[in-house]
Amino acid sequence: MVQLFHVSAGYGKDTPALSEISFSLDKGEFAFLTGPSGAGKTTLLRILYAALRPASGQVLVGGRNLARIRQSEIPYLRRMIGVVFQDFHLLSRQTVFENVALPLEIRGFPKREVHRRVASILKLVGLGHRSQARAEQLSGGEQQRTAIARAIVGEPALVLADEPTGNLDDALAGEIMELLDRINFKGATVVVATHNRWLLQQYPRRTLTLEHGRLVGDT
Amino acid sequence: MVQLFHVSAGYGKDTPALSEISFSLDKGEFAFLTGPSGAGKTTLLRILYAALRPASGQVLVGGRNLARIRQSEIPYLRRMIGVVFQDFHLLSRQTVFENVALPLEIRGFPKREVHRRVASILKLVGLGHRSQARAEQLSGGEQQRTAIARAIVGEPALVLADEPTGNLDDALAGEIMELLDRINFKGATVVVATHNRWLLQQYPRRTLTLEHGRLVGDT
Amino acid sequence: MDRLTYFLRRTTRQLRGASALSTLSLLTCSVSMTIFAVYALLFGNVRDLTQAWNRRIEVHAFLVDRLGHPEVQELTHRVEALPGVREVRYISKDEALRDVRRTLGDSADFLEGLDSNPFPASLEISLEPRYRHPDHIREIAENVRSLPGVEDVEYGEAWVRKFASILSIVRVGGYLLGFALFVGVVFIVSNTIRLSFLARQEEVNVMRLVGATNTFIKVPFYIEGILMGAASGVLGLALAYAFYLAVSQRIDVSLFLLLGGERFHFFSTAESLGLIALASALGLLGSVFSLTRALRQT
Amino acid sequence: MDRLTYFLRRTTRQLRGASALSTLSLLTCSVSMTIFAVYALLFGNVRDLTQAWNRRIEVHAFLVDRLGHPEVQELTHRVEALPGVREVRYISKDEALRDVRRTLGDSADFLEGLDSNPFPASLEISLEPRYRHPDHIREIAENVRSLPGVEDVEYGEAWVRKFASILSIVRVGGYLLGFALFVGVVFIVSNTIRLSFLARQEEVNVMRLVGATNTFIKVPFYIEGILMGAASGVLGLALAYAFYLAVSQRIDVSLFLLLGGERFHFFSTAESLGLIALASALGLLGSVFSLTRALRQT
Ligand SMILES: Nc1ncnc2c1ncn2[C@@H]1O[C@H](COP(=O)(O)OP(=O)(O)OP(=O)(O)O)[C@@H](O)[C@H]1O
Ligand SMILES: Nc1ncnc2c1ncn2[C@@H]1O[C@H](COP(=O)(O)OP(=O)(O)OP(=O)(O)O)[C@@H](O)[C@H]1O
Ligand SMILES: [Mg+2]
Ligand SMILES: [Mg+2]
Repeated sequence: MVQLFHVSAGYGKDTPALSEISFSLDKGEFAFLTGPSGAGKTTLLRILYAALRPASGQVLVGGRNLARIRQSEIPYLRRMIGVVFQDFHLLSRQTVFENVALPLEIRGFPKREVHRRVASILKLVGLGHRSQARAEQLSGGEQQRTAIARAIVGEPALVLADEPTGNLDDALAGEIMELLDRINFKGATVVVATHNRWLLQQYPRRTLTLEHGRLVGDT
Repeated sequence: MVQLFHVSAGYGKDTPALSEISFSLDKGEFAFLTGPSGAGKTTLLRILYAALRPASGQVLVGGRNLARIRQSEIPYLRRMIGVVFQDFHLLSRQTVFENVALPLEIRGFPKREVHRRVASILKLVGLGHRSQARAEQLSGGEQQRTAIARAIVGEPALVLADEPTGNLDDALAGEIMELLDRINFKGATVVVATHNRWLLQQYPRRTLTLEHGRLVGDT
Repeated sequence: MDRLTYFLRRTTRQLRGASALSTLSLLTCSVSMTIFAVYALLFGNVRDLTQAWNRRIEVHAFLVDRLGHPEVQELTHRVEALPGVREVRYISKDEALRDVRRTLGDSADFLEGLDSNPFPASLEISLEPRYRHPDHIREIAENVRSLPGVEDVEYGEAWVRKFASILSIVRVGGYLLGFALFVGVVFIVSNTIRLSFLARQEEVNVMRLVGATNTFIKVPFYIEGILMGAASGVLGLALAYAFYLAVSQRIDVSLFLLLGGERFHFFSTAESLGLIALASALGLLGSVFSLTRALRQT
Repeated sequence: MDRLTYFLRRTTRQLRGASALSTLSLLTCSVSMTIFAVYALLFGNVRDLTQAWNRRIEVHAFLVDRLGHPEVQELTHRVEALPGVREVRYISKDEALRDVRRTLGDSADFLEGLDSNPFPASLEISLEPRYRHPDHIREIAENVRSLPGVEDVEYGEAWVRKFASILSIVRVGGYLLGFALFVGVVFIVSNTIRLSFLARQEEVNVMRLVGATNTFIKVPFYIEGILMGAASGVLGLALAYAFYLAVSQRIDVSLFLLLGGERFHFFSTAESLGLIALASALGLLGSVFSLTRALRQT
C-alpha cells in the first residue's frame, strides 16, 4: 500500500526534515509512527498525502508514484486517504455535520446517503448531540473527534492520523483506537503518529520511530 | 489568588457549560484540572482570564472581581496572567521570537531586556535554534512550546495552561512540568488543565475534576 | 440541475460563514459601479446634447425685401443644389415676426407699436453632417451670399468654431476619461473580490486537503463572484438612479430644453441590463483571478 | 520618540505578515484616488475655462461713421457711467481693419481691393461680474443702443443665454458629481482598508489575549492606515499626472487657447499635498472604523 525508498525532504535551505527514509506497509497493516517533537512525523505524513514533494527518493502510495504525480491527480489520490491533521484543519464557520459530510460530497454521494453515514459516524465518536454546532464552538477534544470522523467517514483505503488523541482522555483515546482498529479490520491501512506512551503500551503494534528525520526504529 | 463562588457559565441557550463551581486557590498553589472532553475545563480557564463572563456567581482573581470588571481593566488583569491556550493562538506570520517577546513588549520592557529574557526562555523550552522561524513553520510540539514560552516569559503571578503537553512526548512533557514547577516555586500560582494520565500520576498534586460542567472531585 | 442546486446550497453556506467580509466587498463594488454608472449617465447625456446642438448648425440667409414667390422658389432651388445643403426652409416676413413674438413672450409688447414688419424673410439652411465644420460652413455661407436676392448671411462663425472645439474636447476627453474610469472600476471590483477571498484561503486549503477537485472548489466561489457582481450592478444602478433624480430635479427642465431639446434621460433597459452583465462579469473575473492564485499553492 | 520607532517597527512587522493583502488594498485605494484626482483635475480646468469665458462677455457698440474725437469721448464717458459697465475701450476704424486682417491671416488678400475701410469704429464694453447675466446684458445693450452716435449693438444674445445655462449645469452638476465621487472614494478607501483588516481579526484577538491595551494594538494599525492612505494618494496623483500628460498631448494646445486662453493645467503643489493629506485621512479613517469594530469583541 505504502512504499518509501530513500526518501529525503525538507523546507527551504535548512537541514532536511527527513533523510533517507525507507519502509513499506502492506495493505491492511496498522503502524504507529513515533519520535520526539520535531522529528519529522508530520512531514512524513504530508509526503504520503502529497502535500509535500520529496526532495529525493521514491514514494508509492496505492500504486501511484508521488514523486511524479500530476497536480490534477492529487484530488483522486486524496479521496482514497483519510487524514486526521494535527491542527485539525476544520472549516471553522461550518457545522460539525457539514465538515464531516465534505469528503462524501466531494465524492458525489447522494444527499440521503451522506446524511446516513455522517449521522452514524458522529454517534461513534460521541458527537451526535453537537452535529449542528459550528466547528469554532467546539472544545478541543470535540474538534479532534470531528477531524477523526471526517477522516474515516469515507471508508478510505489508507488512514493517516497525526496525534489523534492529543486532546482526548485515555477513555476516549481508547474508543478512537477501537474505531481505527475496526476500519483496519475491514481492510484499511492505518498509520497513527503519536507521542502517547499509554497508547503505545496499550495497543502493541508495529512502531516506526523517527529521530532528527531519520528512521531509527521499526518494531 | 483565585476564588470562585457558585459560578455558572455557558454559551447561548444551550445547557450551561459550567454550573455552580466553587473552589479557591492560594497564592503559590499548583493544581491540575481534569475531566473528560467537553467537561468545561477550557471554559473555566476562560473565565479566569476574563474572556468569558460568568452567568452567575462571583470570581476573584488577584483581588479583582471578574464578574464586574471593566473592559478597560482587562488588559492589566491579563498582564499578571500567563495563558497557554489549547489551540496556541500564536501570530502565525511572526517569528517565534516576536511571539514570545509580545507580552514583554506590551509591558514596555526595554529592547535589551526583552532580548535577554526571550533568548533564555526559548533555550529552556528547547527552541533556541528555531527562534527566527515563523510560527506557521513549526511542528505541532514546537508551536506548543512557543505558546508555553510566551505564557511564562513575563513571570506572571498566575499561569493557566490548557493541555500544555498534548503535542509533546513524555520526556518533553516532563521538562515542561519542571519549568512550571520552578516558576511555581518562585511564587506563581499554576493551573494545568490536562487529560494526560501519565502527568497526573508522575506529578501528584491537587487535582480538580470536572464532569458535565460540575466540580466532582478535589483532591 | 441537481448539481446546480447543490452548488447554490454550498454558495449560501460559504456566504453565511463570511457575512461581514461579503457585505463590505459588496458595498465597495456597488459604490464603484455607481461611480461608473453616474459617469456613463452624464457622458451619455452630454454627448446626446452636443449631437442635438450639432444638428442645429444652420446657415440663415436674409432675403431682400419684397421678393416675389417665383424668385424665392428659384433661390430655394439654387441653394438646395449647393453641395452640403440638406434642407432649405423658407421663413416669410410674417413668420419671422411671429417667431420673434413667441420667443419674446411677455416682453413682445413693444412690437405692437411698429408701423411695418421690420424682420426680413429668410431661408433656414440645414447642412449635411459632414459639412458641419467651420471651414465648410463658411464656404457654403459665402456661396449663398453671392446669390441674387440674398441680403445677408448669418451663421455665427465664432460660435461654430468654439462649438467644434467643445465637441472635440468632450469626445476625446470624455472617452479617454471613460476608459480610465472603466479600467479603474474593473480593477476595484475584481480586487475587492480577490481581497475578500484572500481571507478565505484557509477554506480552499482544507477542501483541497480532503480531496476536492479544482472544479468542486471553484464553482461555488464563481457563483458567489457572479452574484456579488450582479448585486453590486443592481445597487450601483439604483444609486445612479437616485443621483439622476436628484440632478434632474435641480436642473431646470427648461434649461435642458433650451440647451438642445434633449431631455436629461436615464439608461435604457438594454443599457441597464448591459451594466449589470458587466458587473457580473467583473465579479466572475475577480473570483477567477483569486482562485487561480489560491489553487496554485499546494 | 523611542515609542514611535517601536511602533513603526511593529507596523513593518505587521505589513510583512500580510503583503498580498496590503498590496491589493493599496492598489485598490490608489485606483480610486486616481479616479478622484482625474475628476478634480478635469473639473478644475473646465471651471477655470468657463470663468475665463465669462470674463470675455462684452457688448460691442458700433459707431456711426465719421464721429469726431470729442463726440467719441463724450459717448465713452456716458457709457462708462451706465450701471454695470466696467471698462470701455475704443476701437477706431483703422484698428478694426487691422484686427480683421490679423484674424483672417492669409485669406485677408481680398481686403486689398477695397477703396475705403468698410469696418465701423466701435466701443468694446466689458461688464462687472454681477452684470454678466443675460437679462442685465440686454438692458445695458439697449441703453447703449439709445445713445447718440451708436449705430448698432452686438452681444450675441443666444450665445450668452446658452453660455449661462452651460455654466450653471457645469456648476450644479459638477459639484454634485464631485461630491458623490468624493463620498464614493471615502467609502471605497475606508472599506478596502477595513476589508484588509478583517482578515487580521485573529491578530488583534491574540494581542488582546496576552494583555495588550487598545492603544498598543491600535497605533501600528493606525500608522499602517495612514501610510497606506498616503501611498495611495501619491500613486493616485502619479497616475492622474500620467492621464494629464496623455490628454494634454492629445488636445491641441491651440484649441484650449482658442477656448479661453487658459492652459490645461495640473494641480498646484498645495492642491497635490491636500490630496495626499486627504488620502492619508481616509486611510486613518478606515483603520479607525475597522479596529473599533474588531476591539468590541471580547
Ligand atoms: N464558543 C462556544 N460556543 C458554544 N459552545 C461552546 C463554545 N465553546 C465550548 N462550547 C461547549 O461547551 C462545553 C465545554 O467546552 P470546553 O471547551 O470548556 O470543554 P473542555 O473541558 O475544555 O474539553 P476538551 O478537553 O475537549 O478541550 C462543550 O460541550 C463545548 O462544545
Ligand atoms: N512549513 C515549514 N517550514 C519550515 N520548517 C518546517 C515546516 N514545517 C515543519 N518544519 C520543521 O521541520 C521539522 C520537522 O517537523 P514535523 O512537523 O515533521 O515534526 P513532528 O515530528 O511532527 O513534530 P511534532 O511532534 O512536534 O508535531 C521541525 O524542525 C519543524 O520546525
Ligand atoms: Mg507533528
Ligand atoms: Mg479544552
